[in-house]
Amino acid sequence: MSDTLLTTITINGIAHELPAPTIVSALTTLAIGADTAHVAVALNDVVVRRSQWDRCTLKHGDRVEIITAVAGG
Amino acid sequence: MSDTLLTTITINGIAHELPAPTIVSALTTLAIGADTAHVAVALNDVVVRRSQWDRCTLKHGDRVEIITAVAGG
Amino acid sequence: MSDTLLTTITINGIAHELPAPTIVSALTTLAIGADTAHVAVALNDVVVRRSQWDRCTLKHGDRVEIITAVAGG
Amino acid sequence: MSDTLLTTITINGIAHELPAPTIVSALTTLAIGADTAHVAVALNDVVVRRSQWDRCTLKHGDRVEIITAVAGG
Amino acid sequence: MVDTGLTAREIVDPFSLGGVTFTSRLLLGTAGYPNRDTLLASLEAGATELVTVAVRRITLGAHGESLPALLGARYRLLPNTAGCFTVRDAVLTAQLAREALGTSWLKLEIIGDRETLYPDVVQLVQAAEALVNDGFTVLPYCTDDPVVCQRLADVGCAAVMPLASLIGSGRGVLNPSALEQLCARSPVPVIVDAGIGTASHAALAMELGASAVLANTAVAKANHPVLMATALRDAVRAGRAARRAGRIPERYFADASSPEIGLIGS
Amino acid sequence: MVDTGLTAREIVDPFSLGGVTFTSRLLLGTAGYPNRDTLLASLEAGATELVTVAVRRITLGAHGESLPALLGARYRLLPNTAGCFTVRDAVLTAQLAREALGTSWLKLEIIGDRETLYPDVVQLVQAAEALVNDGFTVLPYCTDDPVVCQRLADVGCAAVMPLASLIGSGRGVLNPSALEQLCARSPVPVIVDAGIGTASHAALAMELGASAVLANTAVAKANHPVLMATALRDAVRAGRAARRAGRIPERYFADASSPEIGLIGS
Amino acid sequence: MVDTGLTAREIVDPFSLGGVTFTSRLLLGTAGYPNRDTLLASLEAGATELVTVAVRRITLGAHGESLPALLGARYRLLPNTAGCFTVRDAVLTAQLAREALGTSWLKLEIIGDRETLYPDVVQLVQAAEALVNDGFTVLPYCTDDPVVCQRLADVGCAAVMPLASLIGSGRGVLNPSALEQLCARSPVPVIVDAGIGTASHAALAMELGASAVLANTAVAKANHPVLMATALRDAVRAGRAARRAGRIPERYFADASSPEIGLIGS
Amino acid sequence: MVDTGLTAREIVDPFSLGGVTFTSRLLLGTAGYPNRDTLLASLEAGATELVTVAVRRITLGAHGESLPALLGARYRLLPNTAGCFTVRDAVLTAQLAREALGTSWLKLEIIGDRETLYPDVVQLVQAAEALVNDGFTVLPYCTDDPVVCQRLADVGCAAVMPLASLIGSGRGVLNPSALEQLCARSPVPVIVDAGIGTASHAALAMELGASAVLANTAVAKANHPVLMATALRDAVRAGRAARRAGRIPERYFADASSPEIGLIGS
Repeated sequence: MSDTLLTTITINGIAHELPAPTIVSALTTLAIGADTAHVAVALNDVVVRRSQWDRCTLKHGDRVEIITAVAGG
Repeated sequence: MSDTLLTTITINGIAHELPAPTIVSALTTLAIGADTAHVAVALNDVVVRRSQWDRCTLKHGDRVEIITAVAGG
Repeated sequence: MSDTLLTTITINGIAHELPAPTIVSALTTLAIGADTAHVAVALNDVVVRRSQWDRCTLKHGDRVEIITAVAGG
Repeated sequence: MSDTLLTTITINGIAHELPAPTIVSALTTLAIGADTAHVAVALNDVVVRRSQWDRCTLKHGDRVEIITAVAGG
Repeated sequence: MVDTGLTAREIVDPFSLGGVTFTSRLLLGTAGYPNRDTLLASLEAGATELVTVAVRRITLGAHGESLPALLGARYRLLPNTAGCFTVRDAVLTAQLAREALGTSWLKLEIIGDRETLYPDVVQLVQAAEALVNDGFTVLPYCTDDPVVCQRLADVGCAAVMPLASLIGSGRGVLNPSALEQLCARSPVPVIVDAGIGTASHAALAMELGASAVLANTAVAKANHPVLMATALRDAVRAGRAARRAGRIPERYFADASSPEIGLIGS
Repeated sequence: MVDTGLTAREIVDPFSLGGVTFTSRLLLGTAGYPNRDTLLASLEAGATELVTVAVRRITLGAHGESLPALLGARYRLLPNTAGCFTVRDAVLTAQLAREALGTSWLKLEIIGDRETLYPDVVQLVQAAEALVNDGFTVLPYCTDDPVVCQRLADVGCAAVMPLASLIGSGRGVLNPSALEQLCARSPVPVIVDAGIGTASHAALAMELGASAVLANTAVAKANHPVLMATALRDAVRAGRAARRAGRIPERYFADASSPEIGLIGS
Repeated sequence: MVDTGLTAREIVDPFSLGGVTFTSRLLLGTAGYPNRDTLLASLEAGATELVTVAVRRITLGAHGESLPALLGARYRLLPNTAGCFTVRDAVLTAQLAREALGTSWLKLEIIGDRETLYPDVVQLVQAAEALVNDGFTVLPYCTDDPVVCQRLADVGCAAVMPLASLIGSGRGVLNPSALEQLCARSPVPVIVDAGIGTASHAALAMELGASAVLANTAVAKANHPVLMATALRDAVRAGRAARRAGRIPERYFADASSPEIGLIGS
Repeated sequence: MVDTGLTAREIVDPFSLGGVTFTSRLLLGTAGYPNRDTLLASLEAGATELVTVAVRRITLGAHGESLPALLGARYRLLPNTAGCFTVRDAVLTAQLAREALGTSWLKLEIIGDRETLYPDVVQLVQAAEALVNDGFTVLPYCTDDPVVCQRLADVGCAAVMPLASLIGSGRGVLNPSALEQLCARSPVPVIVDAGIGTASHAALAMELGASAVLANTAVAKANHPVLMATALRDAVRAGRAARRAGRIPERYFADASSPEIGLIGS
């Protein structure tokens, strides 16, 4: 029983197997809290507003980009 | 009787009234022979090959451009 | 009688006839007091220190240059 | 007897001991014929014309420069 | 009344961009500094008010104070789309930046060539238009081509940011004539973006009519970044003041400054 | 310890000339201003400490405050021998200036050509030597010829003052390479003297290694002299700071400032 | 074997363009000459093989020998689309030129700005692609933007024709660095098109790597057009030969050519 | 009569120097070639008539054909005083050269600085005067200082030979403005002597008004000396012809060459 069904999603270019993933669990995978400032997320090339992160469930093959601002010119 | 119906066409930007005009008669209007070398004609922004000049009749409002090569840089 | 003998000297390029001239009287000719600051004098291309002005008598044909500092680049 | 008296002269910066030297023998020291074209000689910083070479005897300490033209810019 | 000094208006020479008024005409990038302290000291020394940042994937276990947290309270942030080669990537990067930083300001870059890092001006115009329509204040990194710059202004960019020379090259304004003509005719501010290497470059750009200058490598990679930041700060002010002061024309023969009469012995 | 800011020594960058230490590296001429008030305001705005004056025959009925009285309390005066064409005239002018102004400092000019106002370097070396021997602190207006400048230093000049371009021409440094090599090798300070027209010229001169810059026409004949004086003040500081900061080398290919990794979609 | 002279291959240095081999690398325009005789003598003196003509409405009662008749037997004609501001006008003009002159070669111009006569590169790429697909050999007048030039090559242009400076300005190559980099990387020949004013400009363009140079105003409006045509002919040859000869590198210190040993008195 | 071609006088443009008329305006040095064959082929390719040689101590066992023998029948020889640092050495070297080569022509060099190989102009004027009085035709290697050049002319030099940039540097004319003014005012021919690196440099020197150009390292050290010799030959002709042809003035806005009327759709 207790077999959890895993979903494959790509976070910042690397495949991860997560159970019932959401944006928040994708963030957790990178050890980032959902309340971390200055972070943004795109799901399959579309920005997901922070207010939608916890309710946005991920499907097999989804591509998630999690970004922040770094030094730049 | 003998009243000729005139058609208004624009040749090189100037309106002319011609009876049953063709490309050839448009050329004649500018005193250019149909056998003059290095001349080309566009009718309503489409080039008319020289071989079609005599059979190409013009309609009211047609715009004819008759060009040649001049000194240029 | 009382005829004063005049001596011709050149002050800043212009000939003047002065009686018993000294540097001081040359200065006076240009309405300059002997105590005017920032003025210097050359007699026949040699600088005359201010302390010598009153005792320095001029001879016929002497050339006196009286200068000051002006705006310059 | 046959002891020859040697004279020290400097040819192109190098001291040589020569018996009864002339310009011609200085040239010979450098294996240069007196008829070699495009050569000139200075003795103690004065040019010696070619016509004087054979009659110009050298004294102890004389400095002889023998030059020619080489590639230059 | 004679000219006896600088009026208040002459001293204060603010610069309006995207509806915001800036005192400083020096923008600074934040990349490549030897360390965070030097970065902060350089931004401070440069007296800048607007600094660029890039948008990149967050890395696992990112910790410590983030750059936006460090800078955001003090400087207006201008995220860029550096590294984007397509309209799509640039637009997504811009939207992510807006979401992450809460600013709709954007330095839009679409690179067309990896070697020269020249912009791809065809895509640039498309992306600029899309982003303006999406509410962004767009500052595009572009060339000194006046027709492209006019198009960028036409689609609503807040400024144009032509390169002076290649990014990071430090060669200064390679085509002063083109830059001068561009500035004279641009309907939006011209901010010289790439290639500034030293103070005289920045001063020249301003004299040619630029509204502001952006530098990064020139400061970050100087032997002494903080001192170079002060140099660029002063150079931008100097160039701007010289522009406003109305310089003397170039002459081809000499003209004595000291008076030509009253010489001794004359 | 990391580089976190400017130390006291970096901010204060004094310049020693003729045994005197100056804070300012901008010398200003005093000729050709629209009026006295503008002159005074410009000198003030330029933050100069050393100003040039000429020596001329006094005129009948000269009245009002004299220039030396006006300036002497505030600025060190540097009389020149402008207009002299011979060693003799220059030496006498120098001696008169010393007598009138109580200073042995001298900007030595011997003009060799009325049209270009180029110095006559052969006479210049002779006059410089004579005046140094007579106790003067000699600053000769010269060319960028390193051999002539070495000779001037050898005879004891306190500095050399090469022209950047023709006097009053405002064309800037026409031969930066020569100036740079001169500065690199001169045993005495190099003060760029003629041809400065605008801020970027002054900044460039300093970046090339000049110790100071002298300007006159650039300020006096600008549309707004006071503002141009501030521009040159800042430009000299900027160029000097850039020189000391150690600028990045020129590169012939681009070098991204923003990081090249972590791009989205990569 | 030592280098003892020029081999046949070194003397003959043909240039391939659009599948045709040319001996001359100087293209000449035909506009603006004082009279027809001077035009003909100049083309002859310039040793050109490819000359540009414009396409214009024929005028009433046009008589005398037409320009194509005059030149066509001797020179390959390259009609231009000068004066066109849109893709549509340029394409129609090109098609008319092909019909009138029996050539599919085209110097494609789409002007984006009346004052600078800069090309509109966005439309240019579109028109170039359409005309290549329609069978034309397209030589586009463009900027020195390497990304635009790469696009033009990608859509099938036979060459790119960047401006050196503004059309008719005679200011030469304003951005030699950009031109050099463009030439180094262009997959198609680079023909420098606008702004050539005199011989050294043409020589420099060739040294930087251009395959050919086009001039018009420089010749037509010179005081002596025929002599200027010979000057440009020789300059193009000189610059090309210098490029192929492999010039010495620039050095920043002197290097004696005459031998440093064997000096007298040493 | 219309301008229909080049008259005989336009084609033949001889150059008079020291009472001798030359057809070629390119002087070549003979030092540093990879081998004798290349030297000869390069002089031939350059179409020169006047070549420089140095004077050095003869070496023991010097054999083979001497350089003067090799060149003297074909070219006029111009011995130099390269390597001399004093008037005395230069005068003696000159006298030895005259004795060895039977020519009173002399390229006078007095070096003032080993690193830059700049001339010592003070000694140069002295040596020139002495040598003119001794019957020499003196061509002094000098700077672009117009006052020094005037003095050299005044003492009887047949020409002046200012450096364009440092000897062997290949950097071209670093101060075109100074060279142009010098040429405009020099009473004797100006032959640009040092620093020519490639064709465009030579063309520019001629356009600025030089009567001739001397090159050595540019040819001898090129990858392909013979080809570079042809390049300089053509460049000198091109620059001279352009000068005589009267170039168009520089314009700051564009000027269409093709007619602006008669456009289709207008």
